[in-house]
Amino acid sequence: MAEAENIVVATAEKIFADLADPQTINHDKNGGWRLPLWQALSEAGLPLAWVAEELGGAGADLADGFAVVNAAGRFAVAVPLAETLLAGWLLQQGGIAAPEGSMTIAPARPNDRIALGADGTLSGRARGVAFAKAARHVAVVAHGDDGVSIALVAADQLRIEPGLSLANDPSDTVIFDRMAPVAIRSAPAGFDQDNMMLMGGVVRGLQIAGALDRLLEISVTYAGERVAFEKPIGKFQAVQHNLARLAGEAAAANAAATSAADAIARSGAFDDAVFLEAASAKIRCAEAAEKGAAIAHQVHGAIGFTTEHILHRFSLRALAWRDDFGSESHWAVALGRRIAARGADELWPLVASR
Amino acid sequence: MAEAENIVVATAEKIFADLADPQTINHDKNGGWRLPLWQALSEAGLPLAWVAEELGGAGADLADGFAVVNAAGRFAVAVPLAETLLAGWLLQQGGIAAPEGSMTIAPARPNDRIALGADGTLSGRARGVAFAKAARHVAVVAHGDDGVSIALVAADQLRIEPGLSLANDPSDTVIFDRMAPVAIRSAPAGFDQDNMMLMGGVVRGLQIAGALDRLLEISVTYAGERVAFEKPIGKFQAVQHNLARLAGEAAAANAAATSAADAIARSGAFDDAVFLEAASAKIRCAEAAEKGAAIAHQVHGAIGFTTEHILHRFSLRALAWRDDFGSESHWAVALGRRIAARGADELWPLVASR
Amino acid sequence: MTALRFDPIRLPPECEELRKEVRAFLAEEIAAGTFNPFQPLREDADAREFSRRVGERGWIGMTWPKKYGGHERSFLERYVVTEEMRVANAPVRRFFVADRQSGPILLRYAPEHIKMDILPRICRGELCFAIGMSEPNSGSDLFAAKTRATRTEGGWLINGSKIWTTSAHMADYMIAIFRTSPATKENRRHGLTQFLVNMKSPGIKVNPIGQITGQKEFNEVVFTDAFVPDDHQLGEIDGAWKQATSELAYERSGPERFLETYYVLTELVRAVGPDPDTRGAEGIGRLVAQLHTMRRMSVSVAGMLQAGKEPVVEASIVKDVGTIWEQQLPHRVRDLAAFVEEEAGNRETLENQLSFAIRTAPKLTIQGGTTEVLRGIIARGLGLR
Amino acid sequence: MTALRFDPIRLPPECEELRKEVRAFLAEEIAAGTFNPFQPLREDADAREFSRRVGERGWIGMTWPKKYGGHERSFLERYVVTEEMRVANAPVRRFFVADRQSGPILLRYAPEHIKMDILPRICRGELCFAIGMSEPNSGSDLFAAKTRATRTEGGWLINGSKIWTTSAHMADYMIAIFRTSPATKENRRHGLTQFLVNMKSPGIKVNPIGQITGQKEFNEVVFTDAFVPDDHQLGEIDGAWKQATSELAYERSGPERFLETYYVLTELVRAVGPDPDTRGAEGIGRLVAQLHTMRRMSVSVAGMLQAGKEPVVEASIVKDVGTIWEQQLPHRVRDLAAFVEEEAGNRETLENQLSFAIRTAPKLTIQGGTTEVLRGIIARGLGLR
Repeated sequence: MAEAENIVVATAEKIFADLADPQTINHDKNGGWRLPLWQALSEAGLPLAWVAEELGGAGADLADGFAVVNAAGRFAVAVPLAETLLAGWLLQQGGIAAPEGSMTIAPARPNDRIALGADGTLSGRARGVAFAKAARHVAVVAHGDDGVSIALVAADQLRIEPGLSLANDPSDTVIFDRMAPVAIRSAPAGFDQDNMMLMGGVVRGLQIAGALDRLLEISVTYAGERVAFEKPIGKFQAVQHNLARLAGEAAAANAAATSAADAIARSGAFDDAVFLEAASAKIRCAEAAEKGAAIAHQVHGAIGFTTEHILHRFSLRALAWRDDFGSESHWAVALGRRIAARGADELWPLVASR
Repeated sequence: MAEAENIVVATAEKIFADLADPQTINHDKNGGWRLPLWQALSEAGLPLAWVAEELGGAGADLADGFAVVNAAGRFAVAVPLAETLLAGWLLQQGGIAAPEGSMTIAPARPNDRIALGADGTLSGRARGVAFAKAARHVAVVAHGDDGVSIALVAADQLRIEPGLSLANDPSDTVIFDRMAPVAIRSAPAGFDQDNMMLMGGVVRGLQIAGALDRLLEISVTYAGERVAFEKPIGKFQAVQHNLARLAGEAAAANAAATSAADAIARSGAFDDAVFLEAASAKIRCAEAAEKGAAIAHQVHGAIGFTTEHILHRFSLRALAWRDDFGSESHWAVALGRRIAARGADELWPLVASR
Repeated sequence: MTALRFDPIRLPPECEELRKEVRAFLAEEIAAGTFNPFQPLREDADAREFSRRVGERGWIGMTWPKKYGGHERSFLERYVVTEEMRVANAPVRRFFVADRQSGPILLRYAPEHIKMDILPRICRGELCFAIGMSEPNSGSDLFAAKTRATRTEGGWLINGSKIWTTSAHMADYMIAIFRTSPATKENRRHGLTQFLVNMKSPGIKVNPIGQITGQKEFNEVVFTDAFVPDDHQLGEIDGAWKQATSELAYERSGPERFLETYYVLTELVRAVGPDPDTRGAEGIGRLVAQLHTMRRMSVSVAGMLQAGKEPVVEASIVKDVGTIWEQQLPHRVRDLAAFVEEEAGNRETLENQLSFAIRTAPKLTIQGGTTEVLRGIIARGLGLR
Repeated sequence: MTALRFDPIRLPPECEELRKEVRAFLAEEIAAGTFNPFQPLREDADAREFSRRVGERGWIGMTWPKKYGGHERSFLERYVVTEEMRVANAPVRRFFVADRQSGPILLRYAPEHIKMDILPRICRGELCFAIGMSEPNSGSDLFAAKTRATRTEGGWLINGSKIWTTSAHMADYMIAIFRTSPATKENRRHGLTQFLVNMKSPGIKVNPIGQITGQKEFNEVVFTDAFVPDDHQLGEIDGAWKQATSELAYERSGPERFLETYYVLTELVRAVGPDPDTRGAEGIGRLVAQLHTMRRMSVSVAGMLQAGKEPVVEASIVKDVGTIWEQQLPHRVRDLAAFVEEEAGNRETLENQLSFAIRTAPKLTIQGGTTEVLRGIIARGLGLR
């Protein structure tokens, strides 16, 4: 999705362009850009776009929120916008009103489990939770004797071990030690942690796709400017073919992620067709991140390896986002098992289902 | 190994050059080249090079035989030279005199088993046995209650279902139905079917490596001659880089296969170090075959896809040889298990063991 | 740099109906023994009647005007028919080129009376077309073609040869480019003209070329004073280069461009059974995710065609990614099949398919635009050339 | 076309003895806390004393003449020391460049009194060298260098800057190429001269460059009228291009060119434990087979060096194949580690190593000759250029 689709996305893109210019941010050593960016996003209602108005949000379409996330990937924004959107969406599933301020969601890895005790408290450990230390609240999927619940917890009540992702963004371990949630509700019928992981995976896929679009753009620009052996390196066939491959990876990531987002936006349920879309998006975007980032770096040479250059803002985030809400290996195994269980003759009908 | 090493190899190369020219063979519709080639090889003692003189062979070094096999790969010869050499080597292990004429060995797949019954007869099924229908004898590894035996059987006593490899060479299914061997002896202590598979795998690796050398050579020549867009295609950077990659694969295959052959020739035993060498050779040569054949075909374009051109003689055999004596997946799992069982701290000492 | 867009296209409801019809039709054909869907290697000797039946169903020339026998249906509907035929390994070779490439050229460049004569017969599945582009010394570089068309009374005489001409041995017509003038210094692509050639004319000899798959689709076609009447000239004299580029685009991103070896994936799923190990599950999951993604890209391109766009770069990307994928697929399936049980019921089918698919693989990144040519087109679209 | 040969080299018995000594030495250093072999990311702050101890053992300048402090041992012995140091993640940065690149250049081009002064100190592990090749506008294209050396009384004045200069912040000397004349029309590589630069001279400023790994090995080095005396000129005036090519060859095929991310493979084997599933076993098996093959190729090149050959193409092949491999290794290990038990004792070590290795990966196919440059060299060796 290379152009603004509508007013919501156009607003987001304008805010990013004004307040999240990668070059500016990269040279801002004290992080002074964060607050104005977050304020502008909040004033535009973007972090809570997926929360209904009656629950305190902006009540935007799923499609709009997905497009915002894709745009955020194109700017590689390092504020918890995607996380707050996801948390709002999760609370919305439970009919829980969304609080102000930034949020994140837990767990963020498919095999982590938060338990809901008989006393109504939460226990467990969630690793790799993005921006947990910076968030005011965490939206949680918990498992109790009566099934799955959705809870809202205050971040300052949690034990948080700070960590960093590959891209040096916060990726924390959150420990729930018999802690009482601010609000808790049973999840709707059919909702489980896998759904949340798939939703998160599609969001990360859209971010990766956006970052790849930008990796392509800055690599093509650089190849047109950088001179070696007396001509721009973009005139060398080997560089051209590498960039053509990068274009293919960026295209595949965008097609996979936007298709999955569209499938989720159209379908209420996480049925096999949506599972195929969402799992494929995470798998294919992660594969594209690996191949695409490698090409972008190869084209840039040594300069792309420096912290001074903006390349790493996109390349390392694209790589880091692979790890959240299930790696490509995780989803590949899950998808392969589902395909196998359905049987060979049901493979094509599933692939051709829309 | 690009040059003749010594008199044995020089003899083989001369015979191949005189009687197994790929261009001539490719246009010979009735196979009239087979008999003179085989006769010349036999007169030079090459098929039984690995059989001691007292058992009817030429008593050459293992190293010489390996070099002959490598050269045979460079000519992609479609006569059972490698198979007869292997059969002779196997009989030699059992101290059984080698008969005249062409031979092959069974089984050719790691999971196939030939059973030696209490009555001294052999039963079982071996798939993918190269040249079984054409051979006069088959050397067999059999499993009985008393352990592993080596047997010699007459091919005309066997039920053989003819088949074809990817390269249209005979790759037959051989059925042993309580059949009496011509000769049978207990295998020496420590010898098992895996050793035979490793030996066969190294031989196939050497053949693949030889074929890759030739694929590189004919592709470079073609790229220098074929004109497109007003210059030889070898002047295009994309083609140059593809051929550089093909050179890398050919080099890797040759290094892996000749190193493994040297390791076997130097060491009597199939210990962990030889296992690493032999399994790696089969794995790496098979990987090189896939990548290298694809590049050679890409460089040749449509002409390489025709039966008229000699390219397929090398490309399809390199691909077909992957399947014999254990695929790369088979050996990778076996090698990975062995590495894991030895433990992480023993990995480097093993790799650096020579 | 042009932004690349692959919007998610939802196939409209009429496509789902159509898909059911196509599947039912193919099931009947299979039941009647017209073709074996598990056996991709064959010469399609019996496909003449099959082509007519496909034509009767209205599935050839689907997007063309009704006055020429077409059906004025959408590119998305056509997409569904194409993919179902391909996945079933249906014998489409006799009509596919006419439907996908030759018909659209005639629609655009042929005189009205030719269109009225030929297009309805294509739609009825009666005509087989071949494409005469490559020559022994001009492959990817189309504009090096040397086969001459020289002026004669009422038309042209053709001398020279074409090569790699799929289906020429059974074709009724060929659309070919011939040299009518030398190239100029300013434009080396100048001087070629496109013609419609009746393959039954005297002076045309078709020599089959053996392929490493065992098939004989390819041919060399030799012209010796073969006559082509004036009204068979297509488009501008000496100006075929303007036409040839868009022509290639037609064959660049359909489902046939990533599904050619698809059958081995289905058989692999069958062979591993309902409960694969982690290795098998991961392998299948990744391949399906890649397949699904390409199909969504390809459907998206069909949507662009339907919207009247000319997605040259997007189509090239789909073909580049798609042909690399379908080329590697048999090798990856071979890896994954390494530990399939000896007893798997379809083991022999899978092995035979793999043997054929592995031999097919090399041509997939050569035919209809090599990887190198496609990446050049993409690089141009990126503004690098 | 030159035939490529990679003969199987057997390391002679003295290598095995030496290997034991090196392992024992490294074990002592690890035990003493000099470095942590599981922690590849570090600044090697304490490596000065380590370098001296390596020098004491006789493992720097191993192949050099004894009169310059060398040990006249074989390239194969040097190979063993290098690979053991690399696999242990030993902090070799302080002496490695001097040992592998700068020393050999001085041996060949420096005046006797400079050799007698500097080489023994390198051998004692006292000197750190940097290489001044790249400039802000000349990376792979060395011959575009613009930093000038202009004649002055008794020597030269240097003005301009070098970039990506590893270890410049701690280097005692740099060997650099500077422009002494403009390029000529006939030979654009003409006009550069090689010099030995004392980094403690006035007029040299070193600015660290942050890397995405978190390390600061890279530097920009700015020269402002920095003086280099006449006897520090190395080789022919304006003729550095003849020297620079062979110089690059030195750094092209040692074990350091495929072992830079090796540590993640060891940790993966530890993490999967003694009984991996098929997926894990296959992944490890393939990686080990690839590693073993590269090492055998690389040992073979060491054998060629020992035999006095100049295996430029073979060395480039090893580096091309090797750097691609070490670049992909962390990603493949990440895949294989996806299902490692939460409880694996080394899980955190592995995750930290992967994070560092994945960030290191991009530079591996850039530093010391990009993939594109290497493939160009190989293509030239094949007779294509």
